[in-house]
Amino acid sequence: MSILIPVAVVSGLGLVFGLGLSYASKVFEVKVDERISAVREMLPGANCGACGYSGCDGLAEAIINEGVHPSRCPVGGIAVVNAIADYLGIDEGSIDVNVARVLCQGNCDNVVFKYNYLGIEDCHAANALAGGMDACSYGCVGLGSCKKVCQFDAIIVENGLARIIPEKCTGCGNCVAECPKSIIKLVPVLSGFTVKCNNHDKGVIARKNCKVGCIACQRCVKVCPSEAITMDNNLAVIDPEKCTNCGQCAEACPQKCITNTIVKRFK
Amino acid sequence: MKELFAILIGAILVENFVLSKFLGICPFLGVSKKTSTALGMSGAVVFVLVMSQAVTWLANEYLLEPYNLEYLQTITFILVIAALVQFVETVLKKLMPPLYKALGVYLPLITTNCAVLGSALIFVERNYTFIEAVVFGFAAGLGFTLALILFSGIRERLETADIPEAFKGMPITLVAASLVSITFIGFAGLIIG
Amino acid sequence: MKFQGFRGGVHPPQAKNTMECATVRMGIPEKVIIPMQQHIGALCQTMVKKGDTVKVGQVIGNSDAYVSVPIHSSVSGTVTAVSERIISGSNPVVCIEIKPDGLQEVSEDVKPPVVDSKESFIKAIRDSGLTGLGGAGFPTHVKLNPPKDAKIDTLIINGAECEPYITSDYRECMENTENIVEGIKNVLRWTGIPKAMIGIEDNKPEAIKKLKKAVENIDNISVHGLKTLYPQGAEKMLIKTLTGREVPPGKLPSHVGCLVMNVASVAFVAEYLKTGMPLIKKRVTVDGSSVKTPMNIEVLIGTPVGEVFKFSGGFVSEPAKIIMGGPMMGISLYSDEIPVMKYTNALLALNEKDGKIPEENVCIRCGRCVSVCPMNLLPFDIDRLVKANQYDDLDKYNVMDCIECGCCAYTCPAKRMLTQSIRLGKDALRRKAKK
Amino acid sequence: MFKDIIKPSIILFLVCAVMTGALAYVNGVTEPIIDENNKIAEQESLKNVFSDADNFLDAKTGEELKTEGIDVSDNIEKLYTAQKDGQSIGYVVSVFSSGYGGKLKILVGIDNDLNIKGISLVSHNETPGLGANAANPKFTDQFLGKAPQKEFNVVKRVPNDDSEIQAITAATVTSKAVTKGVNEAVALVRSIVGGA
Amino acid sequence: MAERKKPISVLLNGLIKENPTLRLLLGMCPSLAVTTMAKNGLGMGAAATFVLVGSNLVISLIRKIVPDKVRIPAYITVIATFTTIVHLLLAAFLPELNKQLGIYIPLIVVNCIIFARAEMFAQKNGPLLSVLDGLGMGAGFTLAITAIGSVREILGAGTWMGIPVTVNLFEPAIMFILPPGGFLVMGFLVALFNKLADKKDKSLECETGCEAGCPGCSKAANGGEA
Amino acid sequence: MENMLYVSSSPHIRSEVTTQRLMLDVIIALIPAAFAGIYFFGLRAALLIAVTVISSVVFEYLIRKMLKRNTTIGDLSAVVTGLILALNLPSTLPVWMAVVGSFFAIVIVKQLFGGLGYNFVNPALAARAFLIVSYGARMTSWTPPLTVANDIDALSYATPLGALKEGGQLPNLLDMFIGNIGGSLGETSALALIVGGIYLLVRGVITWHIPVIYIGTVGLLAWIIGPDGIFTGNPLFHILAGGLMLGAIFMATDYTTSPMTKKGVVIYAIGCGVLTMLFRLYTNMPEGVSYAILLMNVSVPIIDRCTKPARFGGKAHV
Ligand SMILES: Cc1cc2nc3c(=O)[nH]c(=O)nc-3n(C[C@H](O)[C@H](O)[C@H](O)COP(=O)(O)O)c2cc1C
Ligand SMILES: Cc1cc2nc3c(=O)[nH]c(=O)nc-3n(C[C@H](O)[C@H](O)[C@H](O)COP(=O)(O)O)c2cc1C
Ligand SMILES: Cc1cc2nc3c(=O)[nH]c(=O)nc-3n(C[C@H](O)[C@H](O)[C@H](O)COP(=O)(O)O)c2cc1C
Ligand SMILES: Cc1cc2nc3c(=O)[nH]c(=O)nc-3n(C[C@H](O)[C@H](O)[C@H](O)CO)c2cc1C
Ligand code: SF4
Ligand code: SF4
Ligand code: SF4
Ligand code: SF4
Ligand code: FES
Repeated sequence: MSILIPVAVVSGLGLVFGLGLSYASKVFEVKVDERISAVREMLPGANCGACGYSGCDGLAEAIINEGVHPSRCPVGGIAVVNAIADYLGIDEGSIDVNVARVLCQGNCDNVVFKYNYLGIEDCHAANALAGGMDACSYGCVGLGSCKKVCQFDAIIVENGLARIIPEKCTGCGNCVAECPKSIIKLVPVLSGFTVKCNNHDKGVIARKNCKVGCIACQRCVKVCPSEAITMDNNLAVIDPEKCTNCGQCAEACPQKCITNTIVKRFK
Repeated sequence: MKELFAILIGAILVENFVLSKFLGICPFLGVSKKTSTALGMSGAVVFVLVMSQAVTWLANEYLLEPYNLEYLQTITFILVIAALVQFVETVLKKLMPPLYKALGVYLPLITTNCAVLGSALIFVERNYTFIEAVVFGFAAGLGFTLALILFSGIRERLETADIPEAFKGMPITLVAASLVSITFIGFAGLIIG
Repeated sequence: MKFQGFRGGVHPPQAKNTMECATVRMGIPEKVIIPMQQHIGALCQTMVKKGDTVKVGQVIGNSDAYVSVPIHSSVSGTVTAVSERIISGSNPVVCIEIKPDGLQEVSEDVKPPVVDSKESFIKAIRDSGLTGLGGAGFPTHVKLNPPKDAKIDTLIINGAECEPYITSDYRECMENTENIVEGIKNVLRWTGIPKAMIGIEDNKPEAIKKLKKAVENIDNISVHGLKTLYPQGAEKMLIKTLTGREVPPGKLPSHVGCLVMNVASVAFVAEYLKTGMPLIKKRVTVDGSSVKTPMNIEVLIGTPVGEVFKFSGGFVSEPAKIIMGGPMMGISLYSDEIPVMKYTNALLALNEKDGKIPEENVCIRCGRCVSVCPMNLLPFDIDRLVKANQYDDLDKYNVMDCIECGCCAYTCPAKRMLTQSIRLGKDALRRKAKK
Repeated sequence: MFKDIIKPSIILFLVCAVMTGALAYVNGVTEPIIDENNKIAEQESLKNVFSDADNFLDAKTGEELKTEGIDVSDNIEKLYTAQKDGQSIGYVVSVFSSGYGGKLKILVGIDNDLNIKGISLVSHNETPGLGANAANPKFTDQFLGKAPQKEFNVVKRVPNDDSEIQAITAATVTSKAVTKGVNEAVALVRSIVGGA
Repeated sequence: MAERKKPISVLLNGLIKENPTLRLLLGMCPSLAVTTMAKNGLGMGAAATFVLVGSNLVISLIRKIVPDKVRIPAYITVIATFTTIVHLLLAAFLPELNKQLGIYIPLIVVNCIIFARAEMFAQKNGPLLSVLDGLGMGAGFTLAITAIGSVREILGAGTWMGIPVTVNLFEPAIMFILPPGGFLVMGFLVALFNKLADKKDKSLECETGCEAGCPGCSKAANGGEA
Repeated sequence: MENMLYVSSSPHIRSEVTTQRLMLDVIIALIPAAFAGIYFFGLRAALLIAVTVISSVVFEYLIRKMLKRNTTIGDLSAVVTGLILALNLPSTLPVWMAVVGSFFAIVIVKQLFGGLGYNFVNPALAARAFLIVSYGARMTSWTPPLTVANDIDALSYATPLGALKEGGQLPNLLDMFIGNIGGSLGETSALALIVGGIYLLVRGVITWHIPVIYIGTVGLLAWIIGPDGIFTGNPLFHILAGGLMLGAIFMATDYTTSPMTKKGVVIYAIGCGVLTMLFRLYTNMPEGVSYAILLMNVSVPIIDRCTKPARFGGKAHV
C-alpha cells in the first residue's frame, strides 16, 4: 500500500500530463523547419554579415527558404560548404577562397605627411579632414578602422600602415567595405605578385609624396613576359589570371612596390 | 490584508530572490544583457510563478497532504511545473503569437529556474494559504523583475566600459551583481507591517 | 516680445577684437584659386580651360543641376591650371587657377538683371552666384523658392554672429546698413513674405541701434536684440528664439513658415540687383593669437589665405593652426594655399598653445555636454557607442539631429572630442543607409 | 493517434511509475530513521537547556494551553514538561520573537522555582558576526539563574544587577528580541507555577 | 557525433575545460547559496554528483524509448527521483548537513548542470560514458563550489572546514559569507579560471557553453533579440 | 609655411574646466569638513584621513600599473574617494580596516570596471557599505566628540539618530549644526559641509538640484511622518542628523553615479530622499543615507534610459 498510492499519484500525473502535452502539441502544432537550425549549426557562427544576410541565422533561413547556395558564406571555407551541401543533398558548387590585401606600403617612414592630425583614432575621422594626414591622398590612413571591424583579429596596424595576416583572414570582406580609401581588395589566395599601391597621381607627385608608391614608370609592364601588367590611370595593375608568378616585375620596380604576397599556407 | 502586504514587500525587497536568496541566478545572469530582453524574461517569470504557485499549491493540498506523501513534493512539483510551462508554451504559440513572441523564448528556460520550484518549496515550509502562496509567487516575480531590470541597465553600461581583460564577460557581471547585492542589504532590516 | 530662447548653449570667450576695425580692401593677389564647389549641392563643370583669358564676373563654372550656383572669376587674367586639389573635405575638387593681369577688366555679362516677377528674381539670384554667406553655403535661390505647400510668413535675418572672433557681419551691419534693408525689402517683395525680423546678439548694441534706426519707418521689418549665447546664430535656435517655433527633425525652416538669411546675404542681393556684379568678394575677419594686426578685410574670392594673412601684416609667431571660420564651427586648414571661398567669413591663425587640442580623458559622466546641447542630444552616449563601434544602436540617439555646433566638445571637462565623434557616427549611419 | 498521443503518455506513465516505485521504497527505508533522528534531535535540544531532566513530556502547543485557560502570548509555540525520575521539575518553553533578520526561535528551560536553566537559539536568521552572536553562551549565559521579579532589561553598558542584560555590540535589535522571548517564557511559566 | 570519445577525456572534461560552474556557469544558485562554508560545498557537491551519475545513467538507458514530446517531463522525473533519494538519505544519515543545505537539496532537480548534461550528453551517449561524464561533471562542480566555499569561509569567518585558521591574522570580513560575498568570490574565481583554462578557446567562456538552452547561456540572451 | 599645421575637427577651443580642476575643487570644498572632523574627534581623525587618502592613491597607482594602463592619479579622483571615505568612518576604526576600505573602493568598485567614470556605484559609499556589513560592530561604535568626552561612557555614545531610535537624549539643534555630536568623523558638522557645498555651487562644480531636492524631500517627509501623527515631525532634526548633509552635497552629486539629465536628477534626488526616510523610520538601522544613495546609484542606468530628453522639434525617440 505504501508503495501503491505514491506510484498511483505520480504516474497518474505523468499519464495526465503525457496525454495533455501530446494532445496539445498535436492541436496547437506549429510547423518549424528543423533544417534551418541544422544548417545554422553548421555555419561558422561568426555573424559577420559577409554573406549579405542578417548574420548566420539569416543565411541559414535563406539557404532553406530561398534556395541560396551555401557557398554564400565566405567565412567557413570549403569544409562548411561541403557539409551543408551534403546535408541538403545539393551540388557543392565552387567557392573562391579569397583573402584581403592592403594595397599600400606607405607607413610612417615612407610617406610624407601634410599635416599634424589631432583627433579621434579613426580613418574615417581623419579622412574627413582634407583626406587624411598623408600627402598621398590614396594611401592607408593607418588609424585602423579596418582593424575595428575585423572579427577574426586578422588585421594589425603598425607604424601607420594596416597589414593583414593572411592565415587569419577569412575573406569576409568587412574591412574592404570599411576602408575609407578603398585600398583593401579581396584577391584569390593563390594570386602572388601584387602592386601594393593605389596611387593614381602622376609620377612626379607620387614620388614626392611617398618613397614606395607606384610612379607609373612602366618598367614592370615592359619586363613582364606574359603581358599580365597594364597601366590604369598612372597605376600598374597585375591580372592574376595571366600572372605566372615569375617575379620579374618585382625586380624591375624601382620603387619596390610589387611584392610577392603568396602565403606559405596556401602554397 | 496586512499579512499579504508584508509578504509582498518582503519578497520584493527584503528577501529578494536573486540578490539575497540566490534563486533564479541563471536567468538573472543570462538574460540581463539588454533591458528589452530582461523585460521579456521578467514578464515570463512573473507569469509562470503565479500560475505555478497556484497549481503546485493545489497539488500539494489535494494530492500529497491527504496521503502523507510530502516526500514526493519535489518530483510532483517539478512535474507539474514542467508540464505547465510546456503547455502554456504550446498554447501561446498557437493562440497568442504576439505574446509568444514576447515571452515564448524564455518559457522553456524557466522550467530549470530555481525560483519557480524554490518558491513552491518555500510556501510549503511556511504553511502559506492559497492566496498567500500566489501573492508570494507574484511578489517573488516582481522582486526578480526589479533586480533584473536594474541589473540590465547596469550591464548595458558595462558593455562599453573599459574592463580589464581577465574580467570581461561573466566575471565583471558577477562583481557587479555583488555590488548590487550590497546595496540591497539596506533593505535587510525593513520592519514590515 | 517675450524671449523664448533655446535650451543649452555655451559662452565661449568672445574675443571680438575687430569690432571697430572698419573693412579694408585688399588688392589683387598674385594668383587666385577658385574651387568648383563652394556650396552645398552639385559640383560645377569648368567653363574654361588652361590658357584661356577671363574677365571679372565671367562665369567660369556652372552646372545644370537646380541645387547649384554658377562660379565667377574674381579677377581678369589667364587660366594657368585646371586641376584637382584637396581643399578640406575628403575628396579632391577641381580648381581653376588664374594669374591676374591686374587690369580687373569687367566682363560684358555683368549688368543689372531685369527683375519683374518672382521667377526672374529667383533666376537673378541664381545667376548672382549667391550661396548663403552665413557659413553653410546653401544656394540662396533654392531657399527663396520653397515648395508650393510651404507657407512662409517670416523672413529671418541672421545677424547673430555668435562665434568668437568674427565681426564681419557686424561690420556688414555698420557699413552696409542701407543695402541690408533694401535687400530685405527686395526679398519680401518678390517672395511675398509678409514680414521680416532681424536678430542680432546684444553684445553688438551699436549694430542693433543702427539697424533699428534704419527700419524705423518700415512696419514689417523689426530688429531684435538676442541674448549673447552660442549658438544663437544657428538657424533652428534663431527661429526658436524669435518665433518660438521648433523646426522638426529632418525638416527645413520652411516647415514652420520661416526663411533664414544672413545679413551679408541680403545685403548682397540688394547690391547685385543694382550693379549686376556677381559674388566675387567677401568680407573676412582676420584674427587669432598668431596674427599681428587683427582686422576686417574685403578679399577677392580665390585669394590664397596665406596672402590674406600677409596683407594683414603677417604673424607675430609661427601659426600652428589656421582656421577658416570661427573657432567653434570653422575648418582647420592644412595649408595656407587654400583659397578664400564664398562662405569664408573669418581666417584665424592660432599659435601653438591655442592651436593644440588637449588630449582626451575618460568621460566622468558630468552631464555638461547633455545640458549644453541645444538639440537635446546625449553627446556622451553617442560618443561612447561610436568609440565602441556599436553603430547599430546609434539610430535611437537621433545622431542626425546634431548641428555640429561644438558646444558639447567645448564644455567637456574631460576634453572629449565629442563633436568629431558624432560626425563619425553620422558618417557611419550615412554609409550604412547607403548600403 | 497511437504514435502521437498514447505512446508518449504510456511511456511517461511508466517512467513515473518505476521512478516513484523506487522512491517509495527508499522512503520506506529511511522514514523510520528520519523520524527517529528528529525525535533524538528534539530531546537533545531540550536537554541542552535543561540538563537536569531525564525526560520531557510531549509538548502542548500554544493553542492547547489557551484552551486550558492559561494566558499565553501568541509567540509561545510549545511548552514541554521536564521530568526527572518521573517527577515534573520544570518546563521548557519554545518561543518565537522577531529579530533583525526575521523570526528567532528560542528554547528556554525554567525549573519550578523560576530558575532559568538554559537558553538556546534554535533557529534564527540574524547577521553572522552581529546578531548571530546571540547564540553564543557569552550572551545567553547572562540569563541563567533566578528569573528576576520584573523582567530582563537590555542595557548597552556593564549590567548593574542580574535583571540587566548587556547588549551585543551593534546588535541591540537581536539582544532585545532574545530578551523579549525569555521574558515571555518566564511569564508563562510563572503563571503556571504561580508566584514564587 | 561521429568521433569516438575517450572515457578518460570525458571524465576529465568536467574538471577544467568544461568545468560546469566556473567555465559554463551552470547551476549558479547552489554555487552561491550554500558556499558559505567549505563543508557545505563538499556536501552539496557529493549530493549533486550522485544525482548526476544516477540520472545520466538512467537517461542514457532510456533515451531511445522516450519520445520527444515527453522527453522533458520524463527526464525531469528521473532527475527528481534521484534528487529525492539524496534528500531522504541525507535526512536519515546526515541530518546536520541536510539542515545546512536547506531547500537547495531539492533544488538540485532544477540545477542546470544536471539537465544540461542529460540533454547534451546522456541523451547522445551510452551508459558508460554517461556515468563517467556525470562523475567528471560532478567532480568539477564539487571542486568549484568547495573552492568558493573555502575562500568565503576563510575570508568571512576565519575558519576552514570549521577549523579556525586566521585567528590572529585579521578580523574576518562578514560580507564574504553574505550574498554579496558569494557573487564577488565567484566573480574572481571565474576570472582566475578563465585565465588558467585554455585561453585560445574563448568561445567557451560562459557564453556558448550550454546547448541545452539553459538560462545561463547566450542562446537565452540572443533568443530574445531575434 | 615651414612647419606642419595642426588639423583637427571643430570646435577648436575648449573650456577651462578640466577633470583635475573639478576634483581639486571638491577637495577644497571638503577641507572644512575634514578640519571639523579633526577638531571634534582629534588626531585619530587626522590619521584616518591621511591613511585613506594615501592608500587610495597608492592602490589606484598600483592597480593601473598591474593592468598595464596609464597612470591616473593625476586626475585626483582617488584623493576625493579617499577623503570622502574617511569622512564616512567612525574615528575609532582600526587603521587597517580603513585601508581595506580604500582597497575595496578603488580596486573593486572603481578600477575593475575601468576606472574613473565607469563605476556604477559610488566607490567611497560602496566601501563604507562593505565595511558596515563586514565589521558592523566597529563601524557603529561611536565616540563622543572631544568637546563632550569627559562625562559620558565613551563606548556607548549614541548618534542623534541612534538616540532617536533608542529613546535616548536628543542633542540640541545648535550642537547638531556645528557638529558637536557623535557620528562619522566628517558627517557631524552641517556648518562645515554647507560651507563646502556653497563653494562647489559657486565654482559651478555641482548644481543645486541634487542637494536641495534631496534634503528638501527628507525634510518634507520628516515633517509629514511625525512621531505624533501627520505633520508633527521635526524636519530640522532629520536634516541635520546623520550623514544627510555629507551625502546630499558630496556623495549623491558624484557625477559618475548620478543621472545625466535634469529630469533624471530630479527623480534621483527624490528617490534618495524617500529611501533615506524609509530606512531611517522603518528599518532597524538608524541611518539610511548610504544605502539610499547606493540604491539610487544602481537605478541610474534605468533612470537615464527613461529620461532621455525630448528631441528638439519633436518627440523623444524610444
Ligand atoms: C539638401 C538640402 C536642402 C535644402 N533645401 C532647402 C529649402 O528647400 N529651403 C530652404 O529654405 N532651405 C533649404 N536648405 C537649407 C537649410 O535650411 C539650411 O539653411 C542650410 O542647411 C544651412 O543651415 P545652417 O546654416 O543652419 O547650417 C536645404 C539644405 C539642404 C542640406
Ligand atoms: C552652430 C551654428 C552657428 C551659426 N551661427 C551663425 C551666425 O552667427 N550667423 C549666421 O549668419 N549664420 C550662422 N549659422 C548659419 C545659419 O544656421 C544659417 O545657415 C544662415 O543664417 C542662413 O543664412 P544664409 O543662407 O544666408 O547663410 C550658424 C549655423 C550653425 C549650425
Ligand atoms: C548588514 C547589517 C546587518 C545587521 N545585522 C544585525 C543583526 O543581525 N542584529 C542586530 O541586532 N543588528 C544588526 N544590524 C545593526 C542594526 O541595524 C542596528 O544598527 C543595531 O541593531 C543597533 O544596535 P546598537 O545600538 O548596538 O548599535 C545590522 C546592520 C547592518 C547594516
Ligand atoms: C561633485 C563630485 C562628487 C564626488 N563624490 C564622490 C563620492 O562621493 N565618492 C567617491 O568615491 N568619489 C567621488 N567623487 C570623485 C569621482 O567622481 C569618483 O571617484 C568617481 O565615481 C570615480 O569614477 C566626486 C567627484 C565630484 C566631482
Ligand atoms: S581582414 Fe578583412 S576580409 Fe579578412 S577576415 Fe578581417 S575583415 Fe574579413
Ligand atoms: S587600410 Fe583603410 S581602414 Fe585600414 S588603416 Fe588603412 S586607411 Fe584605415
Ligand atoms: S555638436 Fe551636436 S551634440 Fe554637440 S552640442 Fe552641438 S548639436 Fe549637440
Ligand atoms: S561633458 Fe564630457 S565628461 Fe561630461 S558627460 Fe559629457 S562627455 Fe562626459
Ligand atoms: S541554478 Fe540555475 S536558476 Fe538557480
